[in-house]
Amino acid sequence: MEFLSDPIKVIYEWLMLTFTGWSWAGWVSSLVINLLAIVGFISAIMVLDILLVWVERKVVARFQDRLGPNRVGPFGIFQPFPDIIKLILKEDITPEGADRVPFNLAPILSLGSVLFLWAVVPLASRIYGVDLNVALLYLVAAGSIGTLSIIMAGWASNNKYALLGAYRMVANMISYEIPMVVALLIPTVLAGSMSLKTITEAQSTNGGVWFVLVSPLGALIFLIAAIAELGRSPFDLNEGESEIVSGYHIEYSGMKFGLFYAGELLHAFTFGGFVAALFFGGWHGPWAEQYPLLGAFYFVAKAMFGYWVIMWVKYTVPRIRIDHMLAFNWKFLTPLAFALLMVTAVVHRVLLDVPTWLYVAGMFLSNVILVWITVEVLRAQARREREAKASAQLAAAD
Amino acid sequence: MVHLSWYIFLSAALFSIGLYGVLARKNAIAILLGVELMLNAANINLVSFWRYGNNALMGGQVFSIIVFAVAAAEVAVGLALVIAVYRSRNTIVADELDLLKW
Amino acid sequence: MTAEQIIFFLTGALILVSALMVVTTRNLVHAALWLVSTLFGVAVLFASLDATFLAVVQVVVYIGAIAILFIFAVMLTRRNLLDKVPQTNAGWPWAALVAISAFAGLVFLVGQMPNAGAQKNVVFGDPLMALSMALVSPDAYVLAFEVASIMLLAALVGAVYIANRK
Amino acid sequence: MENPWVYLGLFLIVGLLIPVAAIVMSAILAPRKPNPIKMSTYECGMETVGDNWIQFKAQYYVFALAFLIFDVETVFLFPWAMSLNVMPLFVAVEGVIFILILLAGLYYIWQKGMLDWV
Repeated sequence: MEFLSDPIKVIYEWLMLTFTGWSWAGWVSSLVINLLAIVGFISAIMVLDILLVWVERKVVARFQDRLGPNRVGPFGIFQPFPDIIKLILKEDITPEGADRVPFNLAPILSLGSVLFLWAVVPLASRIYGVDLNVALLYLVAAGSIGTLSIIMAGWASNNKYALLGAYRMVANMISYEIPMVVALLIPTVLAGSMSLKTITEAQSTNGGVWFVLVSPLGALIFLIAAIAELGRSPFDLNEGESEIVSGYHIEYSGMKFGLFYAGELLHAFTFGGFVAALFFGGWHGPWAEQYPLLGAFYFVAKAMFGYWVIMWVKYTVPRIRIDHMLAFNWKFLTPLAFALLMVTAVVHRVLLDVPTWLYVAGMFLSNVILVWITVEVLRAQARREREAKASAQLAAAD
Repeated sequence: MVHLSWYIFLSAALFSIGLYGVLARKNAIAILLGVELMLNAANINLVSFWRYGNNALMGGQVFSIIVFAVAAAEVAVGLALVIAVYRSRNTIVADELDLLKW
Repeated sequence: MTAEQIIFFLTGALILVSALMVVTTRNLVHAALWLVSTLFGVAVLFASLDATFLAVVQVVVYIGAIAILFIFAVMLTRRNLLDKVPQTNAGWPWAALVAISAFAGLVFLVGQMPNAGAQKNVVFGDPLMALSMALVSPDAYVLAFEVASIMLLAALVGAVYIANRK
Repeated sequence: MENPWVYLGLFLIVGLLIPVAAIVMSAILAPRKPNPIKMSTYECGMETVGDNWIQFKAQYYVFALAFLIFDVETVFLFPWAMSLNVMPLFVAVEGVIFILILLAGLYYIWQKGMLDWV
């Protein structure tokens, strides 16, 4: 069963034989095979993205006690396809005074920046795009192209609301990028590498455990920062419908709006995948080593679970105000993330040579102690504020 | 093969374009854009010398990382100065900021 | 021509054309976007020089942070610099002359360089790990590492102080 | 493939071409009947007033500034984090000092009240 243990290699060798049989040069066949693999992979992601529209609509319907799409196909699963046909056939309106090149480039970069992320994701033990040794920084880099696309969209639309929405979104994204990057540093410390493949492998081989046990606080910080980075509720004030209509993509219609929408959904799923790969063992599961396709299934299932948690938060929590959002990031999440990084680095270095169970217990305990200290500090702060308010009231009563 | 001198020529051209931007532009922000181009030209040089020399010595790359930090500090302080000037004088055209000129 | 040379020429053309647009375009937001394109070209160049870390850092720092800061600054000060008026000062021919002579001088100097035709060496070991160890090792660049943090602190405090002064 | 960057470059190109293809397909298939009202900027149905220049809040700039500095800091921290396993404990302490120096900057702008949205 060669195919089940290493499908990519089997397909690669078969295509290589076919192409060299047509007397193509070795590097040409290799290039063409890689190109085919990339096109196939990205098409698969786009099909998944289309299905995510259905998942999202069905899940939000359940959260809101509705049925959701249920007309086209069984359980309405083919609903996204009419949606896409409608988007393609819609007239595309470019507003007067728009800056045409950035206006058209913005949705392309927006979806592109999300697709780029998938180049480095290890889907299974032997199914991955590329094992980049700076993969984690590459994720941040692709995200920064997304930030740029948002400010381009807001500026090029020649619309006050779009610009205002873009400012808010960019302020949101750049603020929460700091705790997110610091949360990315924690798996780097634990695995001693920036490659996603090595990080995933460090969570199973040589008695490794899922990093969520070693650093639960890191996983939580990453999840919060990821939700903020997505601009999803409770951090969706960039599109606050009642005040600034719909944010930076207000002037976009037809397929260009569709690209922003597809990018947002896929981004949420991708972050679910990163939570899975960084903290929940990636593709690891029973028999995943021998059967890579099973590993890919585990990975998608874990990513879907992460995506579901993000949706759960989105449809449960109300929107917060911009000052609360920025204060929460700069006065709470960023200092906490840095404190966690310092504690993790020192404890990890000290416990490097002890048995695994002691290492995990020590790391977990350090996280618990950090949470306890944080809670105590917050309680002391709240008590101070309460007393100040009470004394002010007393003074006013006198 | 790509020779070392090709990279150096490219970086020299980039440096000269940046120099032109610094000297010819009116707007203070545009001048800072020119400075960024010049810093990048320096970085290309550092990295290509690292690659073509003894690449077991990491000096070239460490230097470029320090250049990144310097560029960030320069942009942060430079743009803050531009904004402060804009607030007090309501212009950022470098030719009009001649308070010290006799 | 080898594939390496083709990539070099395409990237070089991208860098130089975008850099020219940075210094000549009248619209400052466009200038900042052209700067992004230049810096992306430089990142590709770093990747072709096997400086993987620097290639990614180039995108993270320049495109993700510095370009955004530039665009914010342009928007903050846009009121009385209309995009239609010329953006060059009166002495621009002199500036062009200085730039061209600087380029000529640099080309002359590079022509004198003894190892101008050097070829790439084989990459020794794992450059990323070597870089990390060099940056924090007490025998190498740890002083630069710590001084960089003090410089960033000074920049943060100074810039925020200047920008917020009433 | 021996060089991951070649694969990555191909991936970037294909990743951009697919959204471009979607837009081109839409441009071919979609109708195109522009008129002045349709093309005008959308402002909740009101007549559009002025251009898109709005008063830019300087506070956004302060956050962008803080982001820039901390972003560059994390660039220094990634090599540090990678080398922890092979370097002595002293190196971990170095990084802690590095972080503490920059947290002092965060504390400064916090105390100056520049993190408060006014």
